[in-house]
Amino acid sequence: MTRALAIRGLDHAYALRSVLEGIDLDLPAGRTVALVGPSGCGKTTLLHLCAGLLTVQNGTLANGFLRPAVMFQQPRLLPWKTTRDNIALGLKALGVPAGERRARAEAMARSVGLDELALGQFPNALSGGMQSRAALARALALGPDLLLMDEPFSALDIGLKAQLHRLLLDHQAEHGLAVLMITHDLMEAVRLADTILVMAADPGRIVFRAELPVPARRRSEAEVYRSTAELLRQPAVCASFGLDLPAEAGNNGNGDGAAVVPLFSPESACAASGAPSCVSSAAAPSPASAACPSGPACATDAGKAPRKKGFSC
Amino acid sequence: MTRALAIRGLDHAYALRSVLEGIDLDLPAGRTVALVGPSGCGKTTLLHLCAGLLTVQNGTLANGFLRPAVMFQQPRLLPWKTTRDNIALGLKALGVPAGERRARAEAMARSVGLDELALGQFPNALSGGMQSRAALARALALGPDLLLMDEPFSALDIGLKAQLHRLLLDHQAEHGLAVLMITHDLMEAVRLADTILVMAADPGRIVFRAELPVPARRRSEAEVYRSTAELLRQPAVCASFGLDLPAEAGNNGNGDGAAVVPLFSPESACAASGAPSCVSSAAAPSPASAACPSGPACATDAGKAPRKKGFSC
Amino acid sequence: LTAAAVFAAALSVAAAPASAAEKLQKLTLSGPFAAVSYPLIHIAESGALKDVAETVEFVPWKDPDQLRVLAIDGKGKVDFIAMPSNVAANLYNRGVRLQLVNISTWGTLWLVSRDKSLKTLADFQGKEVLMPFRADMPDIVFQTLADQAGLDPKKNFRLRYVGSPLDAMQLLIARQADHAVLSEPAVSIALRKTKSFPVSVVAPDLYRSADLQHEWGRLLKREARIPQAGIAAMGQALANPKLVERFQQAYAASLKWCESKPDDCGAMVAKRVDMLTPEGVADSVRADNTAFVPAHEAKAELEFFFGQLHARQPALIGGKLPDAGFYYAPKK
Amino acid sequence: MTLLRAWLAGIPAYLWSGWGAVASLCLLLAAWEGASAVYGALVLPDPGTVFATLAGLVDSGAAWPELAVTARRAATGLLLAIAAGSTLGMLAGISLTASMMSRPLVTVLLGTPPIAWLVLAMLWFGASDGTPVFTVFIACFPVIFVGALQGTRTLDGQLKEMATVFRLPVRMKLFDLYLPHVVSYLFPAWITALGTSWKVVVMAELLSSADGVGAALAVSRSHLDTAATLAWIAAVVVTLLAVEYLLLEPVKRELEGWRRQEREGSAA
Amino acid sequence: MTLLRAWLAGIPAYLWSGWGAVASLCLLLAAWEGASAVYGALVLPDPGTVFATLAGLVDSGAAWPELAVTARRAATGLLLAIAAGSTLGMLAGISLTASMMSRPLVTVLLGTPPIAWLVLAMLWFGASDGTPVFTVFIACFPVIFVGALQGTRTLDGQLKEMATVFRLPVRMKLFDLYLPHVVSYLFPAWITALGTSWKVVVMAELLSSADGVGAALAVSRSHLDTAATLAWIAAVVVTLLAVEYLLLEPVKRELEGWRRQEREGSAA
Ligand SMILES: Nc1ncnc2c1ncn2[C@@H]1O[C@H](COP(=O)(O)OP(=O)(O)OP(=O)(O)O)[C@@H](O)[C@H]1O
Ligand SMILES: Nc1ncnc2c1ncn2[C@@H]1O[C@H](COP(=O)(O)OP(=O)(O)OP(=O)(O)O)[C@@H](O)[C@H]1O
Ligand SMILES: [Mg+2]
Ligand SMILES: [Mg+2]
Repeated sequence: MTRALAIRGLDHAYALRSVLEGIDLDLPAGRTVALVGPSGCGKTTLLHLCAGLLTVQNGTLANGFLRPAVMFQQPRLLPWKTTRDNIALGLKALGVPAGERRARAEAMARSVGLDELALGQFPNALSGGMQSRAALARALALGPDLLLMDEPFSALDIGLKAQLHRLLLDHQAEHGLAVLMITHDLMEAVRLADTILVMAADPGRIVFRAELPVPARRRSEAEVYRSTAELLRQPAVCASFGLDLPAEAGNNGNGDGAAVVPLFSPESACAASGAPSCVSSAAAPSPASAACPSGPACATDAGKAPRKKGFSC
Repeated sequence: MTRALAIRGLDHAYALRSVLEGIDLDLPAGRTVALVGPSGCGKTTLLHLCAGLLTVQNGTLANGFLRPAVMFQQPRLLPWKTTRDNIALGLKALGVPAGERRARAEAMARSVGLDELALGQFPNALSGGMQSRAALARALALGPDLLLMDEPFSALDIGLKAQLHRLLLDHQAEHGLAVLMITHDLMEAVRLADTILVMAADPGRIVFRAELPVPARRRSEAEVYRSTAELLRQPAVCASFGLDLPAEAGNNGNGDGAAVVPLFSPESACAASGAPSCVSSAAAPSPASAACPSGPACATDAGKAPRKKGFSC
Repeated sequence: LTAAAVFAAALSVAAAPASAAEKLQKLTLSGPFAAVSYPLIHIAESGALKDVAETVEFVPWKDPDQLRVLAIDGKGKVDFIAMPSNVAANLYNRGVRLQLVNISTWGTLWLVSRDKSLKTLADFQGKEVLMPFRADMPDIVFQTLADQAGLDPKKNFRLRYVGSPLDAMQLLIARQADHAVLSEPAVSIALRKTKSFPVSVVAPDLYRSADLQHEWGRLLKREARIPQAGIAAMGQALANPKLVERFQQAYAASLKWCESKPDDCGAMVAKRVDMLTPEGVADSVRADNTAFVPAHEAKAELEFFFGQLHARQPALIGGKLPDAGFYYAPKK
Repeated sequence: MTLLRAWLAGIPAYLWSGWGAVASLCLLLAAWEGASAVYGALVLPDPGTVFATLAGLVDSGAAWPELAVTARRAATGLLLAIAAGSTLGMLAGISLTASMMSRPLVTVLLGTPPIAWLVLAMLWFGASDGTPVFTVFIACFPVIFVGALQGTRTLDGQLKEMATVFRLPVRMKLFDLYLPHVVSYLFPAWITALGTSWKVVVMAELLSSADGVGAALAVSRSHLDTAATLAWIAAVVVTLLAVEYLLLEPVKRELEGWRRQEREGSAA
Repeated sequence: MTLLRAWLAGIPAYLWSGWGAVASLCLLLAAWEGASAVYGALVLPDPGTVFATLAGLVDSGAAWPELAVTARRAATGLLLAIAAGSTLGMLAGISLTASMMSRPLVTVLLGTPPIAWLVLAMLWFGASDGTPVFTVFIACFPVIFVGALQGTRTLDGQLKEMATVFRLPVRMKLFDLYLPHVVSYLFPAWITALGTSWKVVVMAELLSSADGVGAALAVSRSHLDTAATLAWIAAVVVTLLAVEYLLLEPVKRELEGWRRQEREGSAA
């Protein structure tokens, strides 16, 4: 089996309630897929299916990776183990000897910003962000080839977030690990992912699929802002998040619940960037700007032409 | 006692480790204070002190509010109660009769986007975002005069975030409630707060205090971006988050661990906006732009002059 | 049962004049489920003391704890209580106000065995013998006799203590043991049980091998009887010599009745006491060694008996020989 | 009402799941049969004989009154112990001082052989129901107390803080916060106490009562009637199984319903 | 080693907290003294006499051998029950089928009066230690089993999922995942079982043995020597208290250390 995750026509229902319908997803080694979508649309369910925690009811899921690691939405640390032992848990399960596992756990803890003191504490004495960093360290310490992460950075401040983004990208460059991550921060998705899947709710399905051809480590900030803005101008995306559609993008058509729209292919990205939305919004807040609160979508520099660097359009 | 929260010279230590030192804070009725700072700097500890969950060790804390409500960093729902009963918990404690409490809980649940189905489920069948919305609804349902919130919107998607921001502002306009909120999203802080307190770690202390004179409901998106950018150009703030200081702002001096700097007074805001940082960063990613990943700070439209609307500078 | 009824009626008529003076509200008799109690049950059943009390009641006691509760001073719950003589002495020495009025049971201890050929204590040398209750009277008697026969009870026998005669019986029947020291009516019930279908198919017959009373007489060179159990007066009976005299008469009569009509006695007792079977009681009445002897007449034998017990286990009689106040003597 | 309805709706699934229990009871009977074949009917009569004897006791009407008396005593003692043990245990769990003070007393209660109490009980209650009821109470109370104490101590501190912040009154703290958590500790204690209560009441009757199953047991034992002895014991055990599976288990399912959903959600 | 060091370091605080326990034991003694004044020495001798008798027994050397024998039996039965009950209970908690199958057997064990076993035990073990050990085992096993079962069932599903994902081997699942959680359910069960074991072993010896505290108790009881009876019972209870406070409680503190930090963090 090749090192890849392939999902075809996956459905899932809790009791009688259908939560996921017709999910298709491909994650080859070394790539990053970001899953975004409204709260309660089934992202975590999909991740748990990938992790093998839920039985596949319908459709196929082929996971060819050998060493997956999961970072859950909640830290899920063992309350009776110190942070150090929690981070080393996966290593212990692999049979790594105590000394080495301790050293590796501590190195990983340092790289997520946990100090010696925190390592000796029990999880309930850690702050929220420290707990989620411990959970991240526990997953990374395994040296996985597939990393499933559920909102890994949502409890972290901007400084740590940036640091951990770098850490993740370095890790990925070094070990070629595949990442499936859930996030609510579109810009984070654009910054880290090779493919962004936007889901809509009731039932959970993928309504938009964006490919980012430039490798994540070579994306500039400006391109990240612009791509995010572009993403937010997609009717399917705005509909999925219940945002008002930016006025000038309304004619893109095919409302909500639409079929998957391939985007961020060079052409469509260029086409979209031709419709500046920011100047107007800055002058007098338009519905679009009010509705896109994480905002950079509307803040892209309208005056600049799309450059050939980073994004290939 | 007047309806206000006043903190003077507050210290806190867990065992022998000092976590908070010399915190001063004032929160009058109807105002919003946002607390931002690096993970583990003591924000939650401060909030718990305000909520009366920790005993004050040193300094004074006077809380004149009558009906405080708290939304914790973790949802803390009772796992054996349905979402409906969880939301109604505070009302039940107030002695509201069953019928009314049910109706009020359901109304509040609807306004945070929880449907009938979710209301009948136990918390462990809710998604992460649904749980934190239930916790928010539980706090708001009380009709509090002081609302203490610990990263209330971090598990929510952009659409819901915008919707709940509106809800909070409406609520505040209607009931005049005071809000103390912790967030990692600087733009959210700038959007919702009247005062932003930036904390630094080891020990937790307030290193920067920004006042936003324009009422939150009248702030335009553009102003929010600009103010956020300005905030991120403050050396104290960048130091606190461990970000590299934007090159051109380095001369503002007084490094990290500095005394409280009054800012966002009309003058300083204007002064700061005179140093454009974005053009350079867009052209060739500067250290600053790479280090300020939630980015709009660097994305403010450099070409535009500060306008007199919204922000009073 | 007609005979019993007639006899009872005759008794009560004969005794009628005595009761004219003062009649008690209630007279309470108490005793264990053993031969000493049969006459008490008969008294209660037949109304033999109707002339002295409105109601006569028999209350059984099953274990030392119940006995202690019954014996508490000042409560006056029981008037006549049947018990082993050493227990009476023990209670007396511990300050309970009671007096021994008579001895009626003169030994009901047997060595029961699966082996017909064993006849004396000495024959049981080297054998495992079940002994219900450690350090209780049967144990001490056994040890005394063994000593007297020149045997060391610890070395020459393998004594296996069990919790109760019932356990001993059960082990005998289940062929887990071959010999046991038992007392009536346990002996009779066990024999009955093993002779009757289906049990006898499994276990061979048991035999009354050695009569410990007989051994007592033989080895200690005295009469072949042990002053084992009798009646003590308590509470309101203590201050009422007339009542005691009347009771002594009735008890003697009832004892005689039981001895003369074992089957009727068995039926009567079994009716009151579920745990005993009519045949078992009848057998035990036939086998046991009863004689009504007022306490003051048995004093010498009792003191010898107590002396033997005291020598080995002072606690059995409360640490010392009871003084003369222990023995009831009718005032002439 | 809703509880009742939910209870009724749950019956089919419940009965189905009962087959496992029935199967293992059958295994037990088979083992018994085997043992009786080895040791002979005198030591251990086979189940057939025993249940025939039991049926005879039931038919003759001898069984019901005794069972009723014993059940009344066991139930009274057990309910008293549950009420007192759960309440005091939870109170002790909330207050550290109370817990320090009460623990050794509970140990004393737990470790003192019943004969130490029996005399006092007989003095206080005489031949009435009091003695066995008291004995049951003394035997069951500490079991439940310890469970309630531990359950209260282990409630998640985060939820306690939440309750403080939302100013739950004492009543709500007890019923909405502590009890649903403590119940999961109380259930094993209740199951233990239920079994103990029957066992203890039978032993107490055996020693001190004129009626009840224990007294009947004493009689059949003294007759060396092993079949009847075992029939009475079987009656006790069957009643106990009935009480547990018809009463305690459905209550447990109802009260722990929220855990079930958790289970179904995760297929791990 | 670290465990031992932590244990030693905890002693002063531990002893200090023991004053509450001592105080309540003193209250108990006072109550006993009062009751003895009311009922008289035959029913209830006063504590002074009883402890003097106990001191006499200890001085004369009569107490130690009996206590040692009884302790050996109680400890053997208890350890067997703890080992078997904890293991089987946890296994049953992991597998739903095993739990369905085992529960009724446990109920049968719990509810069967000891006299039903006594005959079998005497057959199997004769007059050896086996009978009391078996009786203790039968009495304690279900208590621990039920606790372990419930503890295993209540482990947070989220942590179970985590363990699955991190592919914890069975050994680690047992010791790192289940046991630390189950321990909080096992502790009340262990405390109950510890008390029960002493009580039961004494009762079993009372009924069937030639030595041990129970046998000594039987002797003093048949001699109506209440002071000696209570002295033996006091010896048992004091030993039990010592075992609980010197052994079980420190272990508990050590194993539940992580809960303490939680407590200190919240002043609510
Ligand atoms: N164990 C469960 N039993 C029943 N329904 C469940 C269960 N878990 C989740 N659900 C339902 O499935 C839906 C999707 O849940 P999921 O956790 O996958 O959402 P999500 O996309 O991760 O949302 P969020 O961003 O808020 O975490 C929700 O409506 C939730 O109520
Ligand atoms: N109960 C506790 N016992 C000991 N130390 C604690 C306890 N709770 C928190 N701390 C420590 O106090 C510091 C501040 O924690 P706090 O939870 O207040 O951080 P925070 O600012 O809320 O961080 P985050 O943004 O990650 O939630 C942390 O270093 C943490 O380790
Ligand atoms: Mg989720
Ligand atoms: Mg926090």
